[in-house]
Amino acid sequence: MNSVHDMGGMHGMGPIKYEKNEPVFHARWEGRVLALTSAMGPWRLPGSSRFEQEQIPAAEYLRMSYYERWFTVLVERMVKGGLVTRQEIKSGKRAGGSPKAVPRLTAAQVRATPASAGRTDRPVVTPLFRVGQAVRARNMHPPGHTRLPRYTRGRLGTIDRDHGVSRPPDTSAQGLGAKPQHIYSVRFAARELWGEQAAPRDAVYVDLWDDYLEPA
Amino acid sequence: MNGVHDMGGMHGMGAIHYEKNEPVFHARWESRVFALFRLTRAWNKWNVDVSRRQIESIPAAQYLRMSYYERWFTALGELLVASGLITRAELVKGKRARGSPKATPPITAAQVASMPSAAALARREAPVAPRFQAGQQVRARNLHPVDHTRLPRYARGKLGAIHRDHGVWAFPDAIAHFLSDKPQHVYSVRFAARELWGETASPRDAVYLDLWDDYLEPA
Amino acid sequence: MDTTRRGFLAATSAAAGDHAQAADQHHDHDHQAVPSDPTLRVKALESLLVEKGLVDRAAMEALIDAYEHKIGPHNGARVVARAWVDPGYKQRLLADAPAAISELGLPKPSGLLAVENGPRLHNLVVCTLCSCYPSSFLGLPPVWYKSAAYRSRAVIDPRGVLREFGLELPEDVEVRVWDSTAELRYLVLPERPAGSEKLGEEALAALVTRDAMVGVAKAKPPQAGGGA
Amino acid sequence: MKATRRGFLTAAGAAAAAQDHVHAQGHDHDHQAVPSDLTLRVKSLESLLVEKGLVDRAALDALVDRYEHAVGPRNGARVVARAWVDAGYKKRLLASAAAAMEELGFASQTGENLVAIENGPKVHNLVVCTLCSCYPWAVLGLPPVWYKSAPYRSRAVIDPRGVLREFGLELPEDAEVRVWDSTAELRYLVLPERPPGAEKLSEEALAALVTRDAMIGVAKVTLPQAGGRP
Repeated sequence: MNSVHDMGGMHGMGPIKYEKNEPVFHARWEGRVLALTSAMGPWRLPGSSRFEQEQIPAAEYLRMSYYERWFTVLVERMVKGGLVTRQEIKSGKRAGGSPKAVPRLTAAQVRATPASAGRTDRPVVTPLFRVGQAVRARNMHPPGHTRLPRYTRGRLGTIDRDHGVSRPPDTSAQGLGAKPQHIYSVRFAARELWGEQAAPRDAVYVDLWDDYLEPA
Repeated sequence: MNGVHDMGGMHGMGAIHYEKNEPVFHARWESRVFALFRLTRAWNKWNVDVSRRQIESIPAAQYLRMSYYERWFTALGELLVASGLITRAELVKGKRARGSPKATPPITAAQVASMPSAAALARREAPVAPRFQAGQQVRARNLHPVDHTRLPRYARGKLGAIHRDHGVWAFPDAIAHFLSDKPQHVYSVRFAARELWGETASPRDAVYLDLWDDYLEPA
Repeated sequence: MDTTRRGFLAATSAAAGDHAQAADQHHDHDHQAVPSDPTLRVKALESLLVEKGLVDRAAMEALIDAYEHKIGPHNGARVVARAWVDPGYKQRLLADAPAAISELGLPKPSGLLAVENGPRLHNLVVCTLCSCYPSSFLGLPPVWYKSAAYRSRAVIDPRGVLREFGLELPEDVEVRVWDSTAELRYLVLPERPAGSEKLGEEALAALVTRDAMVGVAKAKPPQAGGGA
Repeated sequence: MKATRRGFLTAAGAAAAAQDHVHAQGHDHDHQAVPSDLTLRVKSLESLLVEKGLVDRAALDALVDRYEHAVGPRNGARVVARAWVDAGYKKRLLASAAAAMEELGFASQTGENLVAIENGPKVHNLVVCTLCSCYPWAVLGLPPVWYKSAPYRSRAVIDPRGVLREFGLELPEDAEVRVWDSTAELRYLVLPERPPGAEKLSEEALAALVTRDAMIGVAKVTLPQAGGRP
């Protein structure tokens, strides 16, 4: 979706504020939000965290801090998944008579060496493009979740490397992301993206799936 | 400037709230801001593109949160201070600094009806030759100026056709900085919806944009 | 999209308590911002500028009065009605709108264009970059015209926007969106409604709404007068 | 729009406040959102989920502890230092960062999705995520606030040289800047250049020079002032 989360190339966002000796968390609640989100992971909450975040109204999205967005979306997904009710969120108390579950993530599991998130399903798919080939990012504007940033759409690039096969996370009903496909680093010259005032040697590399590309 | 003001094609902005029997102003302060904005412009300390630039420079989250006249009000304060008509201290206090001179307003109630419009102020009679003809294929240039421009992001790099020539006008990217007018032709350019938005757009629809010579290149 | 969004807002409102309040306010802000505070701040600025002799209070009153009571869609409606009954006038309006408008004794706007709807053609006006509108002719724009929702969607999904306004256009109608990014302003000349053949010019003008001249509606059908 | 380097690195907050209070208001939220309110709301949510048996409080503590103390840029720094002293390892790292990580005993959560990209005298790499804030957690820990902020996400792709200048890094015209916008599931680790004068340092001492910023690409690795002086 074309929303404010898609920030590449926006002006007017102010200076970058660098904080010396920045702590991992700026307040205790930030760490708790992160941990709660991870601990709820095994419950398989509905929806995608990213797409839910993108749907936060634009002014709110920009106003909120990073973990505030996480918190908002966590609540939303838990309610959707029926794990808690809005009434319970409001009161902070389990509804009388409702069952008590057993946590799916334990401290022991956390302390154990984190398992490699290795992908087990590695279907063999023929790539549509090869390294060095000129491609054009498709000019599409899906209202759902996509990983094709606006600033690349319609732009010419070259396949820099092939990362293998995975499934794009698009949520739109255009058949995008329905099937596993190759994902590539695509190199876009800065001048192709931003016009003549950009540095002639610079480039931006974006990871794009087959479905996002067409032959140039 | 690629700011949030450049909204064409954004998703997620919510439903359009239609108000039945909407009043011209929703509060008295809105009408006062409107009138102050119009009347202070008569000091010729800024033009419409300078004030637009000021509004566009409101930080994104604020811009989206603010109502229309709140943006005007914010920009007005900054313009008044930047132009030296008032000082920051006066703006904060709402009181004229002691000993500062008192001016005579350039526009009286009797003159209100004959104030020139923004369009009248931007029109130029300079004999500039057009670079394009009606019917000609053009491409909107892929420009990303960090400052004020009237070329929306969604049209950049896209193919269109000159629909008609509107004559010669001052160039906003220049006058927003009090630079020379850089007068040039403005055209209505037709862009097919599919060119702008891809295959899912209607095959018949089109968007017409008024674009200056400097925004266009031959296709 | 739209229903999702509403669902989102509704859902968050219960879920996140005052967060949602903020979200709702965001949309309400479009027309009612921080009530008491701007009142005071604007008042302070006004007295400062008057005190410094930078603006004349009577001029302010005159300007506000003009936009509240004199300039408004009725001007446009007169022009449209005349174009419906007088083909010569319509031709002149489409060729040179400011001249045609001043023919009716109305103040001559500069840089105004009239675009004509037809059975297979529908025009819609927006300003994506700010909120440009033919104010000197139709009066000040409504809040929805200036809202992020309208400005963002009118160019990318004009048919969806029109549907929200209750206007479902057949597939074979061409939609032309006019994004008025320069100093030119646009007036949509709506189609004369069926069944209005016998109406006089004044009665016709009563059928022409602001929304029809922006292109989010068609002219009202005759005798719709409230009941139908 | 332009922030002076000094103001940027030292007193960003104060400078912004002085320059334009509207700006300051808009951006302070980046790291200080409605503190008291969220503290309460998060606390209340946590006790609810614990009470319902959906999460285990000890697991929460363990998770927080991991990101505060176990995972962090020093993991990445060890990888970089090894690549500097061992050409064969560097080759393996650039070919398959995941396998190279495992060699050093890191079972990476990001796993095979990690890609190492090498800086050189004429090539500088910079990592950003314009769509969200994707970051190689497994090697670098959690991203700093500025990495997640709108100013960085918006400008890194369109004005990388300006961004680098703000971080105190002025690149020559003839250098090539490569920005990696990690919008998919791949994560990027910049392999910075080994600083000149570091030839005699041990692997451990080298690792101590490698900063998080250098591995994101907003800084180079430099010798500490004292050691650098002949």
